[in-house]
Amino acid sequence: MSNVTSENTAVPRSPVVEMRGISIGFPGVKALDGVDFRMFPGEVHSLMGENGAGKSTLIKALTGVYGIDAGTITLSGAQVSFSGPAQAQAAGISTVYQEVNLLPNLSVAENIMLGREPRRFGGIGWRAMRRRSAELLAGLGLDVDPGSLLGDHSLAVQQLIAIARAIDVNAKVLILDEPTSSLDADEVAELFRVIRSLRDQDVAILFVSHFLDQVYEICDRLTVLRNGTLVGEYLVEELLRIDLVQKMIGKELTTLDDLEQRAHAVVVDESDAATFVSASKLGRRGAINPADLPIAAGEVVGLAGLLGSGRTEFARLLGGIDRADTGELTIRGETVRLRTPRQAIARRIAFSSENRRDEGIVGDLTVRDNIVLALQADRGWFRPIPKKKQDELAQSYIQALNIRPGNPDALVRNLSGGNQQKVLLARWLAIAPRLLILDEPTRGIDIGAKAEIQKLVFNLAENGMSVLFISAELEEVLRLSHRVVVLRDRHVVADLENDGLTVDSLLTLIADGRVASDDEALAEIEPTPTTQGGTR
Amino acid sequence: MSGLAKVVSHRLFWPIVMLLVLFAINLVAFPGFFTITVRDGQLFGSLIDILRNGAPTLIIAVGMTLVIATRGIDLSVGAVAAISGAVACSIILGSPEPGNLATVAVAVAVALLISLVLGVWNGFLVAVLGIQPIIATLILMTAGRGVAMLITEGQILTVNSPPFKFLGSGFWFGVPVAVVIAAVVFGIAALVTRRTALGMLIESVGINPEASRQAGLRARGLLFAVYTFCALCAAIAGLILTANTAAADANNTGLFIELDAILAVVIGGTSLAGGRYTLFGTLVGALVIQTLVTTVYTVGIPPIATMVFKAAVVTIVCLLQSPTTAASISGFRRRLAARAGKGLAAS
Amino acid sequence: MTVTAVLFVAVFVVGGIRYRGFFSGQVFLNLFVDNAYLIVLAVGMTFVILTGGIDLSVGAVVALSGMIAASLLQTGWSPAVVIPLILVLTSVLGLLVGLMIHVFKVQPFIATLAAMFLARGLCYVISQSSISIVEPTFVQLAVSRIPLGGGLSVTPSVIIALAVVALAVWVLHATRFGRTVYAIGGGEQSGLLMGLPVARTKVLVYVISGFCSGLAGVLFTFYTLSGYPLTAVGTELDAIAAVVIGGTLLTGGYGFVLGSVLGVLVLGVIQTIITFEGTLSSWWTKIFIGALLLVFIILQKVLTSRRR
Amino acid sequence: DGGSAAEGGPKPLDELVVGFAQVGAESGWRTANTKDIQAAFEEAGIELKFSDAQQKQENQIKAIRSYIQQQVDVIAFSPVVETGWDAVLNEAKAAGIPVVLTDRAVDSKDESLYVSFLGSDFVLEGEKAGQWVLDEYADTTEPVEIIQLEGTTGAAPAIDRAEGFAEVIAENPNLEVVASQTGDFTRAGGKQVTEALLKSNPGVDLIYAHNDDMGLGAIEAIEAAGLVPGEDIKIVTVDAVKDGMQALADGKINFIVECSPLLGAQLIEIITQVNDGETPEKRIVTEETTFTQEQAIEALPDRQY
Ligand SMILES: Nc1ncnc2c1ncn2[C@@H]1O[C@H](COP(=O)(O)OP(=O)(O)OP(=O)(O)O)[C@@H](O)[C@H]1O
Ligand SMILES: Nc1ncnc2c1ncn2[C@@H]1O[C@H](COP(=O)(O)OP(=O)(O)OP(=O)(O)O)[C@@H](O)[C@H]1O
Ligand SMILES: [Mg+2]
Ligand SMILES: [Mg+2]
Repeated sequence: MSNVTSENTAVPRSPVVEMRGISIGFPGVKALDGVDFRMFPGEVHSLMGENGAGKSTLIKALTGVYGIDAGTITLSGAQVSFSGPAQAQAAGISTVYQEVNLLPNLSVAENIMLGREPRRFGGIGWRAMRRRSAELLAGLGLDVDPGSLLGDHSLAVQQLIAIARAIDVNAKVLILDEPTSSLDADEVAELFRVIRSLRDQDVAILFVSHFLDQVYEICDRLTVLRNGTLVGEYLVEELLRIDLVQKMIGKELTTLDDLEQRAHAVVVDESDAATFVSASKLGRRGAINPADLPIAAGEVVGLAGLLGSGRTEFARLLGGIDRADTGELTIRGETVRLRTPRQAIARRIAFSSENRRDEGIVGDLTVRDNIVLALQADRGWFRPIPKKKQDELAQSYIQALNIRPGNPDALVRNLSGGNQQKVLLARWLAIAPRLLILDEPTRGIDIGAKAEIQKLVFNLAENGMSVLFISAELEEVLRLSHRVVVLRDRHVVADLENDGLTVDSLLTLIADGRVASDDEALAEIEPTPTTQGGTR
Repeated sequence: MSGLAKVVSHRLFWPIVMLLVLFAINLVAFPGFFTITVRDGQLFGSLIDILRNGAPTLIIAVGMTLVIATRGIDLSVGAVAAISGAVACSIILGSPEPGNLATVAVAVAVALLISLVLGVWNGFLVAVLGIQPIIATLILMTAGRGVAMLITEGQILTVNSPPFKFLGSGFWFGVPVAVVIAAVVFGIAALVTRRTALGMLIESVGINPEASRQAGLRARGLLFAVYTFCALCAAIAGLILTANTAAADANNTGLFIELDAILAVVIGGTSLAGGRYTLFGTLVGALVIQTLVTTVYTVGIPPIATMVFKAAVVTIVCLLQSPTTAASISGFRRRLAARAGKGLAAS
Repeated sequence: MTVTAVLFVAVFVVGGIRYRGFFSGQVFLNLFVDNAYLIVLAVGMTFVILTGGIDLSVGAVVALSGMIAASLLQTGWSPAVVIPLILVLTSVLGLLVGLMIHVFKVQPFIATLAAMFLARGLCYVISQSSISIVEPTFVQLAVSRIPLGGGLSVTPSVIIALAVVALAVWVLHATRFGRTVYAIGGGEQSGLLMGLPVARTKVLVYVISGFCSGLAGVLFTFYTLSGYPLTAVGTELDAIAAVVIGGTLLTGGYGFVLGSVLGVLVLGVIQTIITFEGTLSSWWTKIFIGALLLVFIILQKVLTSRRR
Repeated sequence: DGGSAAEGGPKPLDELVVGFAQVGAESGWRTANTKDIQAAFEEAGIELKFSDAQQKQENQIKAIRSYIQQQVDVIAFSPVVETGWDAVLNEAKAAGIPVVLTDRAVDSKDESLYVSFLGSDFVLEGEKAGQWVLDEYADTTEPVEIIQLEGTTGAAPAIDRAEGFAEVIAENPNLEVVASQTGDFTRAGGKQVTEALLKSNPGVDLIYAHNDDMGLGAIEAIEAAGLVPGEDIKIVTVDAVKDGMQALADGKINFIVECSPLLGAQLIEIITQVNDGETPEKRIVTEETTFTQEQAIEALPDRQY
């Protein structure tokens, strides 16, 4: 293609993967249209594009999950056509797909090793298998019992396990589709260390992420897709971020700067903001230690903490997903017991799960149905939302959140990951919540949409909605929150006004639980090489 | 996609084709198959028989569709049908005036009420105790038939009550009453689930229970509702079956009808894995099954080959319906088109 | 599963207290003797259910293999040919079912229902009436007893069934194939994306179930020494119930073969209690079976949830 | 105690324990059979251990094994199926417990495995039905179209009743079975099959049903088709249950071959004989007759089942 730059500057070797003129159509959507794509050994390559641009589809085309309508794929010079991931794997392409695709009913070790388990007496060598997977996990800085059930772990841990599985294969090509979407800075750093060492062993690595910082830190080269078509292939060092963003969305992006200015401007006036909801000594055995948390109307509270620190667990108590076994919850001064999400919703508390596939979307229903679901459930069985109203709701959120394809009758299952997340968000916004609990709401969402969502949260908060915001991306937490609550080891260790807080001071807090000044923070810990996900 | 391709790729295309093929086979074996005459102001003919005899299966299949949409299954429908028939007949027999309309009304009402209790029982086991539906309803399937036999003491209770018999073999404006009842049940189910939010909520629970719970759905209530409705359908079917022969046969009423009902649902395109359902598909499925049975009789397939014939028909429908077949057909068509295109280009 | 075991023991003890002659080693062993075929069926069914499928054809296939055995032995074939032939034929039937399910995406319930019709129909085609087996080897296997000392004994069928169980435990626990079975139950799509041999495994599971049904059919003919087209009607439900009582989830992915064996024993002990009771009318028998099943499942449910 | 009554000399009747393994409760006929047997034991003061096999041979085998274990004095049972009893009957023999068969036979070569078989002869029933048809149409020169409603495919009564009937009517080439279909011994089955067959065979003259229930179903179908059962289409059935007899008395059925479920008295007789050390006859055919309309009207008032 003509707009591929730097053709002659680099590329000393021949590509290991080469896809030419790839087209894939789904009923009603042309997901890929004549896309060219290539990867070289020993490089980290990124695939960039907005939600629904076709990144995951291209990956699935390469690994044989989808058959291609047109085009050719060559691997190490030989033309291939895989009938499924098993074949691709055998040919040396190891993949972590966007949604975590592991088996919750099996142990962590099996999830890592299944398919290549060590043998013993003609059967599986369980001990060797556990040992090997423990090593792999340790290599990613993760300390979990390989014998434990996968389903017992949080999504972030599962994501790491999926990565561990992929890097254990002696692959020529390693594909990671948004592997870091729920990882913390530390985990990302570990992952990058592994990626670099693989790259040095001449593995070609495809790294898809919406975090530009990460892309700029780890990648050598990137390919940009827009609306299923190829925009171009670039060397990362030669492409300014601002240009990249422009190539991805096809126009200038201004909203983010906008937001930056307003971020701290909105400060809740303590005097008139009544505490909307307040948890006192709220806890659940084995999940989260009793903790206090008041949230004022119109306030955005961020939850910060490491992987497994208990943010999700705490949020679930507030959202009525799990029942608290100690403490109490007051909503506008009235003590309530939330036994089911339904009761929470009746009080206008919405909880948006981090695990959108298993706990969020209803895949075989349409976009419209998914958006009105919670609202309808709240109204009851026999007061259907009129069709016209449903369409209006769906249409307005499709527009507000830029959900694509914008067809309310599309099955949510067929949407790209980021767009599914937006649908989920729309569902909760539709019930006009007083308290919106967002657990990793920007997971897998592209920068444009992320800015939109952040803006939306702001506007809603201004109108009196409280928000509890959880994100692995500390900058995002800082940008949005009026207050930040820090969790560590399932304890609330700090509750701070967001007033001069920085990522580094937060990191210190998260790491050792002390409120440190900025200077101390800088002195005590090396600023992590990966600053999470900044979008500036 | 061209219009024709769209029709062919519709889920119900092949079941309907199969229905037509069965009709054609019947027509060959018995030329009067399509003839519908009016005799004493009543419609009379093979097609009417198919509708009438298929009514109980259809009614149960409607309830079953909703249960299946929630990812459940109800094996107890046959037993519930037997109980309702037994209850109604024993009430009518026990009354001094079996032919009285009021007596029959009471009997029918009591039978339906009891079925509601049975449905709630199933719902309780599934929704509250969390027992897997197949086992939860297996309990009632086994014990329920015992209960029905307890009521009839193992005898066939023959009732002589014209109003009751009317339910099974009467006519209403020329149309068999059983067909009218089935149409009403079908219509109500379709209206209630599609005109209210019920249908969507049921599907949601069937597709992703946890997500539905978090979205604030009352999954328990829904499960209670569908199992109760299914039991009610079973009871209505049981009354029709019983009234058809004017005798309650606790052993045989509704025996294996759960299989027919499930088969109808699945042929109609509703997945046993729960989720999206289509009542119209169920209607087609039920018709296919009943036509199959009637075909066996009219065509004179020997009893020993009946089962093999059934297996063949079910297999053929399923294979034709399969997405794999659809894909290879469209692939074939595309190749044909490509060849034609090349031909054109060459010339 | 431990809960099931504890409950089973409890029921057995209660039976022992209530009925004369119940609490004996032979009554316990007879649970195996009488249910050897069901154990084998339950093993095959466990494989299928673990993948999230179901096999309704097993009862009819038991009848079919009985019919094949009886009719071929009648015409003078040697058991050494007949038994392998049956196992091959039923495995092939399983293979066809598996292909229908995997390649043509037919729902297992329907594919196996069709297989059930077919097998039952073939029974009638072979013969409408029952056929006796007088072939000496078969008779020998049917009547011989393996003494265990203390006046206790089991039949060769029990040994075969237990061997099948042991093999199945090993396959499910310690082989790649076995773990893939669990994987499919845990999430077929995930398994596929993880590059596991989903297709092969899924088809093979039905072959195994077909094989087990064939073997169970052979054991059943040892038990009844005849082939009868109407035999084993509804046995598929017994097998499914046994598997589920044993703690396997019908949605797949979780369960144990040994649990299924316990499930069979539970059904057997319910049956035994009913025979020992000896005063139940036909309908009370049904109600009683249902009630015992219910009590069992509820207790199991309550006990398991408390432990969590 | 234990051991068999025959060896230890006659026991008082109230010390006798008899195990009875019933087929199931699959039909009204069967229930009547069970009731009659239970009542007979009650009257004779003999303890009865009853079990219902739910139509499964394996359950019956289990029950018999259990009776052997419980050391009953006599075992009686109605086998679900003819074949496959040698093993368990040998066990009973080894334990010295005499076995009586009721209703259905076993096909054991070794006749010493049971002391007596009490029950109807299904082939004979078919022959009786065929004989009536033969006589009824003795002078007809036109072809007579017959529909046969078969019992459950594979069940012994269905096979035998078809066989006996076919054998007899073969004598007259005018008699032709134009359609034969299973109605599963039920009224609903009988009705549905008849309904369909009447349409494809409008010229049918006679229906032969393997039991009363299917015949009663056929009557419904015939009436629904606007014909008169018993006149336009003649009906012959087997069983003679009360409802059937009523229909016969009303002229809707033309002839019924009795197949009596009332085996209780005769069974007690056999058991007493065994207990007294006598040898009952190997084959005792149930006392049964046939009914025409007049006989039915006469017999109806004291028909109990
Ligand atoms: N199975 C499918 N059926 C129909 N449409 C599909 C299917 N899979 C993907 N699509 C459509 O293809 C387009 C590309 O989706 P894809 O998942 O590749 O996007 P993506 O670039 O990975 O986005 P994201 O950043 O949100 O993950 C989307 O419009 C999506 O709706
Ligand atoms: N590093 C870890 N080691 C072991 N278990 C972990 C780890 N991280 C998370 N978990 C699991 O996660 C659960 C608690 O995490 P929770 O989901 O509340 O955390 P979180 O703060 O939301 O973090 P995240 O969602 O990023 O994992 C625990 O039950 C634990 O089993
Ligand atoms: Mg994607
Ligand atoms: Mg979390």
